[in-house]
Amino acid sequence: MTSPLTYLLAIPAAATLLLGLIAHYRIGALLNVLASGATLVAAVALLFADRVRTDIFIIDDFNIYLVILTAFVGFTTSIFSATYIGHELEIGKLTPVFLRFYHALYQAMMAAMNLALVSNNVGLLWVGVEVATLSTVMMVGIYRTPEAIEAAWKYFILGSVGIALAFFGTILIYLVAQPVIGEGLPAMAWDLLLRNGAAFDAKLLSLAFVFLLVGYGTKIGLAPFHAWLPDAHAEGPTPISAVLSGLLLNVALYALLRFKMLLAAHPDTLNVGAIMIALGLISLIFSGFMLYRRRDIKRLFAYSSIEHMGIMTFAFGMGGPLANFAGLLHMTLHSLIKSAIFFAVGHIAQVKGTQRISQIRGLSVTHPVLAVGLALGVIAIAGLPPFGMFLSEFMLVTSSFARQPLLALVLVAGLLIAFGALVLRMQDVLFGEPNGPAGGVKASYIPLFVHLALALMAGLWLPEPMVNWFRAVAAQLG
Amino acid sequence: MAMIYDLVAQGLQMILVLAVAPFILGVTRKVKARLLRRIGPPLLQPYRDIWKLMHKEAVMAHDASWLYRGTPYLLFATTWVAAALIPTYSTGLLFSWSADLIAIVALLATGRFALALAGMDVGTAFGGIGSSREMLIASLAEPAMLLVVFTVSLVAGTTQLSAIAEHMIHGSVGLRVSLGLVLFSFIFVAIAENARIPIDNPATHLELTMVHEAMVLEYSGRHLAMIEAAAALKLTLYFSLLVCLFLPFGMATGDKSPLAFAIGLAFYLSKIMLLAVLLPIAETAVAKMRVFRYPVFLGGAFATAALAVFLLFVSQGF
Amino acid sequence: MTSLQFDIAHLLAGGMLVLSLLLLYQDRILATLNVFALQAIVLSLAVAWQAYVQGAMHLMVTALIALVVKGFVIPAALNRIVYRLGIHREIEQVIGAGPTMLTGLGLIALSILLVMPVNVGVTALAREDLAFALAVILLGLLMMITRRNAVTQIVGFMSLENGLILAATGARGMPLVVEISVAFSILIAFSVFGIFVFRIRERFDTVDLAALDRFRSERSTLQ
Amino acid sequence: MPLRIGLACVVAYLVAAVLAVVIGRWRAAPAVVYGAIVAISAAGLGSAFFALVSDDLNTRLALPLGLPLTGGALRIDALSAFFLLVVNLGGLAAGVYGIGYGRHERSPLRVLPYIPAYLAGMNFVLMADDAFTFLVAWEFMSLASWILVLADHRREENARAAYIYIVMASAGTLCLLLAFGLLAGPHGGYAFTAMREAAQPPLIAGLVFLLALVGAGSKAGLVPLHIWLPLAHPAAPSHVSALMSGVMTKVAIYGFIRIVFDLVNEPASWMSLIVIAFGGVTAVLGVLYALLQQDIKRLLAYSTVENVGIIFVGLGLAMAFRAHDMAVPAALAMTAALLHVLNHSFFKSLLFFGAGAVVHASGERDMERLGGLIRRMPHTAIVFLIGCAAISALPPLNGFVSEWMTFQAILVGPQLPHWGLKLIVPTVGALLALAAAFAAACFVKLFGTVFLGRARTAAARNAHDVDRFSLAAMYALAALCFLSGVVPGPLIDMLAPVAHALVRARMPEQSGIAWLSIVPIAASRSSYNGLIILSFLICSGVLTATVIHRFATRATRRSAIWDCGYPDPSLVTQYSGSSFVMPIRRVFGAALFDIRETVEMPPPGSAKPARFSLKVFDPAWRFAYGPGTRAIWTAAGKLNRLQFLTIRRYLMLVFAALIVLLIVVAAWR
Repeated sequence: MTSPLTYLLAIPAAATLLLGLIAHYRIGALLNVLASGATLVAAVALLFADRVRTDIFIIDDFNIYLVILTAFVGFTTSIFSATYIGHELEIGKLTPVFLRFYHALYQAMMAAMNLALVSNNVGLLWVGVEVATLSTVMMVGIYRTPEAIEAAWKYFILGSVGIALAFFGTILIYLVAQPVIGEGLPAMAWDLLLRNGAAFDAKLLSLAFVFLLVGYGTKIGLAPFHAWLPDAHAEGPTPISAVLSGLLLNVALYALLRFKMLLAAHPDTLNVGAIMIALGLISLIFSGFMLYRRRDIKRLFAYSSIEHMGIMTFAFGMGGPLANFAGLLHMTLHSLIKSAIFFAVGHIAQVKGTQRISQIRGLSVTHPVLAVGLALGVIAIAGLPPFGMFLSEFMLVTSSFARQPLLALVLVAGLLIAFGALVLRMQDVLFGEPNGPAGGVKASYIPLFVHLALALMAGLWLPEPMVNWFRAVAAQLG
Repeated sequence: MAMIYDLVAQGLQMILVLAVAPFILGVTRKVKARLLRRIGPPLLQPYRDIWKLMHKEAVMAHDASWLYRGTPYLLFATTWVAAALIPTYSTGLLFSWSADLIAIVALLATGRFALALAGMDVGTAFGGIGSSREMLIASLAEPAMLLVVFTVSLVAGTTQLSAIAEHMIHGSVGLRVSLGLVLFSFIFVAIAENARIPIDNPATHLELTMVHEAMVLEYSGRHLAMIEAAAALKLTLYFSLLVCLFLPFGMATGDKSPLAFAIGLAFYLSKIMLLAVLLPIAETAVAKMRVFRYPVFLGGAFATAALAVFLLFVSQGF
Repeated sequence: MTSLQFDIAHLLAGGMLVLSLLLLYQDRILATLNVFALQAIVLSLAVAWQAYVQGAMHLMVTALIALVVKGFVIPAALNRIVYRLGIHREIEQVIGAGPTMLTGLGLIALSILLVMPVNVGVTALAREDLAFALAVILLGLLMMITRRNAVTQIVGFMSLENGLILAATGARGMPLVVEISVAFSILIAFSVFGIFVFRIRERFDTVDLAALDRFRSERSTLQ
Repeated sequence: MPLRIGLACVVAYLVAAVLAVVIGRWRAAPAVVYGAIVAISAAGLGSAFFALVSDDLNTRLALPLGLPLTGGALRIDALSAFFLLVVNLGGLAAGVYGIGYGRHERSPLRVLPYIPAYLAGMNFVLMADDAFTFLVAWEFMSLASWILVLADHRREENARAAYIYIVMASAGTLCLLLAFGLLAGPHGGYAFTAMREAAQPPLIAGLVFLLALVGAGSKAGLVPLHIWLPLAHPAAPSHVSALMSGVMTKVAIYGFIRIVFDLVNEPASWMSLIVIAFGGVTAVLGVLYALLQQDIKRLLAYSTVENVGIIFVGLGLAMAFRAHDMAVPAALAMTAALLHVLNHSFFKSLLFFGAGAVVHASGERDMERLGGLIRRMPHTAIVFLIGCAAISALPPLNGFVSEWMTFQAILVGPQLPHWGLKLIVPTVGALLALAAAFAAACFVKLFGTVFLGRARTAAARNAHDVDRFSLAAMYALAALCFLSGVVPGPLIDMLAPVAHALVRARMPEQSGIAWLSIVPIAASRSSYNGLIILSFLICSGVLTATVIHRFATRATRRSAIWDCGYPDPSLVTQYSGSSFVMPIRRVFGAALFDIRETVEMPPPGSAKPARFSLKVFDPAWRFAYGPGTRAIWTAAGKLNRLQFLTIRRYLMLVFAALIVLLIVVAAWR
């Protein structure tokens, strides 16, 4: 089998092993970039290859663009990571020994995420998500400060419970499918499940979904399952914060959506949409309020990730072509923008030597380029035009207000509350009398501005194939 | 030819108000003095005052600016133009349509604006006090005045003074309660605008509650003459306005012959003379108010005018 | 499936549930570890029985792992940790044993309520197993949140995971079960390792929030 | 054609913005960028004017950009052409002013790129023909101005202003978003053409109206949504303040008109009642706030609130007449509102330019520390005086014309068959009269304190007049104030197609009327002729002066101040701005603003100075925003505890959620 799919999985897996053996960090970083780049090439090649469908793997409209997105953000993050890690080594926050783990784990995580995305088997999907989670757990704790260990431990425990619950949900899915489809692998193949969904037992399917929702919801970071997320983002190395927010959350949401489609195919099941709407709104409002009292800049954006996952969950919960379209677009853009923000924040924290918001002021005076990057990122993430997130929020708010006015009002209130908090904090960081060191930056701006440029482009002009693609998936999502 | 005739008629009105204004002031002063058991100045004393002031050297503070010098002329010009646009002996004069009632009120506001600024020009405490209070009075009087305009225009269906006068003469207006209330309100406003007792005492500037006189405290010579003349014109203007709005009988309306004009003129002069006599009588009967009593006085005017509007609605049916 | 097969499976699964309740009831760490070891042994028996009944001999691997790793190795390791770290032998329960047990009974009722109406196409075996397994899972979770000690919480998690294995093996012909049970064992090893290496003693539940101030930059008073 | 030119202008503005970033550090950059702005806005102005006059309108241009599936669309109709005129005129003036004024900018990179971007945003709003393009441009405009407000970011108060501004702006945008959501319906007909065609049920129409009122009203500065405006407008550099106050509020009004008159197009009586009432209250409160200010630019910003109120009264009246099929008065009210839009942009830009000149010359924004500038800055003084007179609605200047027309519309009000409107119209008329009187007082205070009297500080004593470009911009605007006040007829005719598009009627043709008078409805009803009034004023004033100087005396002697015989050489005994407004403050403001005046008198024999302090509470803050922000802050504080729970408690949350969901499943069917 020489399909790009093989390379997609094999390259990061092989890189994991290889990087575990390489001690020199420069070579490691370079290899990391190369492997990520090769993965990206493989992912793009998927577009041109035939669609794959076996009981184990599947490539369809939905996951193909997520695969490309994941590979792309993984690639840019690896570039960012190279300069970032160099600085960390310089100041002695990390040692070369740990870097070996770091790069290996990075590739392991990419491999796991790719696995989760392309697997047709719900068990394998679960495996992928969990491996990705566990590899990030270790990276979160890599600084070995008490805070980092605390965060990693919290992540680990909550993650494990999530893993367990999601697994129970997966068992239930198998149980519900087995009498209809028969024993063995086919009963776990997602496309077969979807095709036979109408014949399943509604009650058990609903029960399964609850466990899957809580299990994967923990990974998505929906309130009240979110507790690991802010600390993990804040205490780990910034490239990991970027991929956590940019990719892992997406992968978990992707998993949940697959199951949502399954339930949507069945008329008698639980009203999944309503539950997702409720969780989405809770996450949105909750994180909106939480943003106000944040003192750590990375934790601030971690909460903003919760907020945006809430928005997406709301969008998919609403369903319908427009809201689904908005949700998918939001998913894509959140990946791009939030990782871009973390790129900026990472460098800012490095040049200022702190993550405390109160100690970073007047950035636009001391480091104008970083400040512009951060400002654009915040503008983009706050859903202001001309960036793409405005488009998704526009579609979401308008379409849901026409259907569910009250819910849309709550949504709007949540958006506004979160916006107020974000701007409040960011104005302090960007403007005012500067403090802290004003030294030079050794930063890789390219990933940052490439991401922002893409987000900008999405706001002004979405290419026709992309639109059709999103529409097709939106229709699938129901 | 007709054009020239019209121009002459319009010019005549301009000259008329200018000529008669100091005399009206003289009459009020004389009557007031008599009521106070003084002999009082001669009736023509205001003319002499203005004449004398015009020939005196103007003394200005070192800091006085061009605004200070220009204001008296602007004040005089606005007041004069406003006064000349109000029908006196005849309606429908050549330029009568170039400003309606609202515009005339606003024209006076322009003069007041300039004068208040001039009061602040030299930077004295007295000037500031005067301007400040003048603007307070204006802000109290203008809403009441607007409601007066509102009511009158509702009755007459227009804000054009000539048209209102014609409507009042020919139209079937009858005796309306609203109009009575509005008249009352208008008189209050007029008293306030002309700095008469009980709002202000025109005869003194050595009292702490003075308004108008405080503003013009620094003026002297020809500038003061202009201001005095403008004050006299303004009084005449309000008399004419009252006559035009509420007692327009006798005015030349359709007939534009010199005879009709003469009759109109006679009616006009006797009416404003009557008002010039009545004003001091009312003035001697009341005492000057404290500044912070003004809202009560002018608020009364406003309430009356508002009542008039609502009564008019009732009488016209909803 | 014969009635005997059913009865034995039922008995073993029921035994696990009883042991779960017993776990909730314990108030001393060492006793908890012992009960847990017992539960693991019962689990391995149940899995072995399923392997035998379904004729899926690969499940024996799972049974063996359960027996060795969870029945002996991990309890022994935890025992050592408790001694080495000098953790309080008394378990600090958040709520008393009585209310905990009542809650546990409520959870069992809920799981029965949830699973029993399901009958379309699902074999009775799977269904009974499922109800017990769900109950074990919920009880494990309950244990995690009613204990303040890291070790007992890990025990709760492992008990939860026992329930998962029970459910997975009960699902006839489910792929990947063995692999996943291995993965879970690694996960557990991780957590034990974590406690040991990072000395996460009371970290799990530091009630004294002031003590966290040193660690958490986020702790904020009013700005 | 105008559409293409308009689009080209937007692109050119954006290019200028990018250019500004590139060359920003260069010394001549301001001149280049402002020069570009002048050129572009002149082109935009020309094309808008041409479009309006030649009726070359209503072409539609589909853009390949914007919303997927439907794409973006642009269109210029009469309404947008008129507002494009206003915007580009403001841009032109600001550009000319900026060539001179912009040289003094300390950090040009914080200002230069954003002004063209800001203008691009405003232009684009006016051309948008679908909801998405409209909102993108709208928010882009907010964003650009937000950064401009932060130009002087080191001042704490500016940061606060910018914050409140951007949050309020976003709230407004979200309201508009909801409104468009309702108009578009669940199937997403986001194009304005689709919205226009869809007949909205009254409930939806009402809801859209309310949302538009809040959304556009918050941008325009309707009380009580005005709170950001007096903070944000003064914080920006003065020519930007001019754009914000003079132009951006107009774009907001455009948004309101577009939605209510064009897209919904079914005004009901209750809607007009609300608009009229809010307009009246806004006018009076706005100017009353303005009276209480000591900061020149803040005073001007509050006065913008007043004028927005006047415009909204006009719009409300137009809605009322529309709702009752009184087409001609509706056209009058609409034209009055639109004319005031234009006029206000003239004099408010002028005044902000003047204020900028004063601030630049003296470094002071506090008018209590200025004074006597008429002698130091004679040119600025003249134009500022004209602006003050115009905004105080004094004939023969332009502010009077539009207010006079609004009054004419109000006088028709009693013919409305709706009892609520019948009663509210005269009330609002009185409110407007009050506002006009206050405005006069306010600007007497402003001009008197800043330009007249004696200089209170050294800064004011050493001020100097500004550069030629700034003066040219100001003189040009002053000339426009005069021109549109004296011959408003052609302007009214120019507005006829706009009014016709919105209310299906127009005012009588003005161009044929003798002597260039204006007639709102019929000559017998009312008319006004600024030209004749002006010539009368000039004739009589000049005549009198000549006569006196010729036949009496022109002898003049300079001497010390007389001051009734008690001259006090001290500068501080001059009447200050706050003492000037004391009577009005006591009479009107005491209850409304809960004003607290305290005087601390030192005991006899003490050398300490006496202190007077004045506290003014804004009821909007006190009753709405204050509690609102406190509630959010408190809720955030309460929820913040969730950041510091132990892992066990977090697990408890997960568990609880799981149990709830399980119970839901158990209870399901």
